[in-house]
Amino acid sequence: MPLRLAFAVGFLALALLAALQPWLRFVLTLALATGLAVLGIMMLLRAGQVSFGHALYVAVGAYTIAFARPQLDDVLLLLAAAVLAAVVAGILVGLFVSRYRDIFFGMLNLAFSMVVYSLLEKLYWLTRGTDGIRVARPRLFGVALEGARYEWALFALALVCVAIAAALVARYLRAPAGEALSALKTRETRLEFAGVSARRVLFQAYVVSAGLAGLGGGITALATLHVTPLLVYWTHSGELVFVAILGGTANVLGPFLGAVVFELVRVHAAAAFPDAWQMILGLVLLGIVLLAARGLVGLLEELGRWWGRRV
Amino acid sequence: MIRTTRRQAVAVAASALAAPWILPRSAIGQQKPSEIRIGISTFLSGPASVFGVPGRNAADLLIEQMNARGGIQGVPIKALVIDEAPGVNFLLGECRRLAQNENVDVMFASISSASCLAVAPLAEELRLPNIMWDCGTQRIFEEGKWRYSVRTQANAVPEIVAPLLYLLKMRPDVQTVAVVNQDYAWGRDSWAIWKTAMEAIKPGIRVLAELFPKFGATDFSTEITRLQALRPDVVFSTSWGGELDTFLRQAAERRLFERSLFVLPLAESSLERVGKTLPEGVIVGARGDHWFLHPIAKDTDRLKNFVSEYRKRYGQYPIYPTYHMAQALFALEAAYTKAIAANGGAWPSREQLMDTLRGLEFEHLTGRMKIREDGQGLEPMLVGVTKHVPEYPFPVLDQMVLFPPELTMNPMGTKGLEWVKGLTMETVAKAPAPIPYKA
Amino acid sequence: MELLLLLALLDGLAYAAQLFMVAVGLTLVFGVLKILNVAHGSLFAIGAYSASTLAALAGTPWLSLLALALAALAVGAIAGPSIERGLLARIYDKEQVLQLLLTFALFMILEDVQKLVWGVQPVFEDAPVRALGPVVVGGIVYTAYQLILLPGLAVVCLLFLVWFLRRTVTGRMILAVAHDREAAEAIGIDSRRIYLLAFTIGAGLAALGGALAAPTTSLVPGVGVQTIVLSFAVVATAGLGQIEGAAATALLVGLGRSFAVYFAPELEVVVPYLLMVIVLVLRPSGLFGGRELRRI
Amino acid sequence: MVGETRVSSPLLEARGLVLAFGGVRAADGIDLDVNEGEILAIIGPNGAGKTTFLNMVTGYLRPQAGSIRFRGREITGLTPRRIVRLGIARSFQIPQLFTEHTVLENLALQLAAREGFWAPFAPLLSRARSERALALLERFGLGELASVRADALDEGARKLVDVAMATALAPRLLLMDEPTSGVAASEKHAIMDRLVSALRREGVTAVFVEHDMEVVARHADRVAVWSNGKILAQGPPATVLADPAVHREVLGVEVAPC
Repeated sequence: MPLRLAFAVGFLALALLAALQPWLRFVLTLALATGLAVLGIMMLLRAGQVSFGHALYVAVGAYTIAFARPQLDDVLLLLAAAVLAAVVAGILVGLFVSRYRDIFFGMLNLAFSMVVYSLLEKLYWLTRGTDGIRVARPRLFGVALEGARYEWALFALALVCVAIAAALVARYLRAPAGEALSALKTRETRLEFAGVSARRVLFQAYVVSAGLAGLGGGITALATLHVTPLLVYWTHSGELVFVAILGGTANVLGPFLGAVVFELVRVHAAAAFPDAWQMILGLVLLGIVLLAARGLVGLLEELGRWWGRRV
Repeated sequence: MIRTTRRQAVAVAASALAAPWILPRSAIGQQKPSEIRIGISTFLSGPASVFGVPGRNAADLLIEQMNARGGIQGVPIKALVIDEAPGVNFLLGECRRLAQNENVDVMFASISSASCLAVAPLAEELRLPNIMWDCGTQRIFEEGKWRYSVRTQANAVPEIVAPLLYLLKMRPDVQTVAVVNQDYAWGRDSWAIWKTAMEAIKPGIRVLAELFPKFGATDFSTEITRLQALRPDVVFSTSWGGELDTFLRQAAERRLFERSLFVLPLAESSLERVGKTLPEGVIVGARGDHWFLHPIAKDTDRLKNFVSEYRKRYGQYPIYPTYHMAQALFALEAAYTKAIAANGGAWPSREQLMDTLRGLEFEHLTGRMKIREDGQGLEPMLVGVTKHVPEYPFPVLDQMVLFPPELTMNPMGTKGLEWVKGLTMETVAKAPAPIPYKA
Repeated sequence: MELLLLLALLDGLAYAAQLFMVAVGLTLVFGVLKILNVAHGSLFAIGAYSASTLAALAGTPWLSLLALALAALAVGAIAGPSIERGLLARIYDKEQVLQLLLTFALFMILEDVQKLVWGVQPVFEDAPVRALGPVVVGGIVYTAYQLILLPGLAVVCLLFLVWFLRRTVTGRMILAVAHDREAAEAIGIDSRRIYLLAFTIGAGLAALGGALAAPTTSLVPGVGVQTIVLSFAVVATAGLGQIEGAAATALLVGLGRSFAVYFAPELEVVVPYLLMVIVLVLRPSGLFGGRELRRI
Repeated sequence: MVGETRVSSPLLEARGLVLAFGGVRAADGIDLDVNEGEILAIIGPNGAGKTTFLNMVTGYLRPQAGSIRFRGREITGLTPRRIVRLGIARSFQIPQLFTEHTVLENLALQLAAREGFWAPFAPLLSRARSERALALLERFGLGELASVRADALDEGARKLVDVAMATALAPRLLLMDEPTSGVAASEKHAIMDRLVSALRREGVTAVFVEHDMEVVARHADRVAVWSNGKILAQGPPATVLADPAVHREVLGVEVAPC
């Protein structure tokens, strides 16, 4: 199975990178967390729907950890709480937005995320506003880890989460309800005429995507140990869509490939051009859209084909 | 071929996996470095870059001047600047990069309070000396003990208490007040300090409106209409940057200044831009003991030279973030100098550097200040009232009062918001005499 | 109390006028090209910055008013065709998501371009506001610029667009393409030219919105970002490509916001989004949007 | 009560259906019965309201007046999803295929819609489902196209896949909107022969809109002629097609040599 091989090679490469460059451990952990959120975005993109507000669930996951931390002192329990909260939020919002398509879907998601953003800023007594909330470093399996050990543990945990999530989502996408996502994009009416609720198809994927984003947000909060409302600002949602397109929606490798490349480009652009890193990212996105619309995964496939022809 | 690569890879991976348990470079020994590398986090994009970029400019200028003098103790300085605008996640990654990849010796973080709150624990973890050069929240040293962080300027408590004392000294008859603050942590925090202190000193002042337009608002017409209808004696606003400029311009166009007295603790940074649109008689703060016409330091070569060089290069008068950057740099220089002297000429370890910074007294562009044992900087607060003079195309400050830290800053171990409840009219009476503007 | 209501109404109108000027171009572009142009906010910002620069050069306050219009025209005429021909035209056959992302990329690039050209210090040029002076209503001082000129121009703009789209041949061609591109092409309309035209008008309106807002506000990095999100909400609430809908929605949002400031300040920020959700619950295709049935 | 259980009761009863779009009356009092087991052809000029009738029966359009009963049950105003579950499937005049899927997947999705659709981790193309989908395709002579993406098909093949998808839902009543338009004339009859014999074998009632009078004459048990939103005539093909009024209305417009 070439996809499994690609994941294995990718994991090895990431571990090596994290080992050689200690600072990348953190950056790559965040990239994997972003990848999880983007995996959810990618499911919705298959249905032709762009959520311009999915950072909402990243923030729900992250803030759940910040709020639950005083009561819970275990990484896994906290992550479970983050996913649960995001799923609940996803169900509530999803019941509403799954009725809508295209711009309405995108903008309603944006609206919900912006409302949450302003609430996080406004409910100052609860959330500390833009200052954000500190998260005390939790234990893992009852063990208190310090510094680099904690970073390694979290990095490994992120890899495990990615492996499980990617495997499950890959299977889901091959199941009828997963295949129906792109059917919803191409001929929603036909689905209805087959007796399938297109709304339920989208809703189900939406809740899964919210859960994935919550997991990503949870890992992010555990890595940064500080959460701020900026997590849910709309440009962050835009970034998630950006990464989804960058990686490509052809298979579940795309979101993670996209997220890692995005973070690395951003870090290096910021180091080289602190005044214009945003422009560099914009140019990368422009190039992808104009020249490689199927994203990095598409590029890889073409490269493979080219190689096959040469050999 | 393939076999060697794999073996190499395994070897690299194995050694790398072991790496975290090897002690960091700095703990091994302190040789005099070839350069002092400073990581600076500041806003290079977004609305807060109105402070971030002048801060960075000041760093460029001052480091160049310091290096021309031979750097700190003969070691040249190199700054690596990062943008804190994308948020905490990104910033923490960048700080790790600076610490672990660029091997910076000191971190200067940051402008936003969120950034400072997030970086402080990381500095502990990385054992990275961190000088908070501009962020204002008082919570940092009240709620945490940080071995590796100090702050080389005051904080929100004196920055708000001083203008309040100034107001009550100048206008003890104030009856009503309204607030227009940006809707984010600083806007809320600063109002909480003001309100609590005001109720303690002079109970009975009525708050007519608490307006918190959203952060980044571009229009305050509605708020201004409200204020015109309510006619408060005092309008208090800790807004800054483009939003403060807009608010002031719109207020001027709509003659709000004729009805209410404005108290603007951050307006020093807007004076040159808004120009004489801002009328006389507005109370303005400078977020510390600095201004380009500082009543005591204005004729010193150090300040005059800085102001003229800064203007020559960047076309503007320096505003408070440039002084804050200068304070951080001068503190670092003073700390290295003192630590090396105490060390018998040997280069100090990171911990020695931090120990020296605590309790350090140092000279900066406009005066002398001290860092307290908890890491909090103590500096006087300059507050004045605007006056139009022919020498400048924008208002200058008149009747300047330099509030000493003893009067406006809560003592170590107390919480600012609690401490201000103990302020009284006597505190107001203790304010030093105003110094009039002199050309 | 009546006075308070009147004041809230006036403030709401003035705000709605500004909002409409920004949202209407976005609506037009979306209606015709079916692209939600994220870079619309950047065009707004560039229009505003250019207008400030030009108005500062104008010398007299009255000339500076003219400078605003000129700046908008220039930005629209240059940016519109170059973006449409240079970028958008290359991906009309691709998925909508990609078109959206293309404009997002453009937005990121233009954000930094603004910073490189105009720097980070706030830019403020209020000569046009001062030229018109104040108006006093019920003892409250307003600026004529915001209370009269802006709403007036918004109404003129609305009427002009409605006339242009409904009564002129070109306008009807635009509407035809907006309604059904294939059918329009079948009757001989060159949709590529219509796209170019509509995008240029949209870009011009964005720049005009910026230029007219410029004298009332400080321009800082990120000013476009603030504007664009609100415009998104207006476009979606109004219904797809509905010019009158954009006007009505802008009015709703403007009044909603100012009443919030008067009577429930904490709600101010969420008002546009609450309105959007309420409208879309009641009318799933937006305030003025008709339900589209696909031919099967 | 007794009446409803009678064997001779029509499977589908439409009564007084009215629907107008902006002045055009696409349905102007349609009364039509479709009996269990019969195959009914609908003919008429373009714009006569044939597709509108199918759209109303399947719930895509809601009639402004009138009622539709299926197996004695009122179905007017139900959604397409509910109606298809009651046993009415349809094909489309403009093929409605999932263009990012292969032909086999298109069929498999229809099959899955009847059972096992929400099993989250069982693949769409399970062996059993693939075999059934392939068997259905073979019936339409489409076996070779199974792994072709739907957007790469030619018009005729698209049309047939569309019809195959409708039959995959195993309906009691199958509505087909011009099932063989676009299919090469040489294949038309062969395909209709196979399709109709399968329908008869399985006892499926069918209604199809058709322009080709030969096809109608050969396969329909009964013909209904549409004109301006009304039914002009109905009855056995031989009688109806011989009617001069029908000839003028339908053949005169449609088939006359230019």
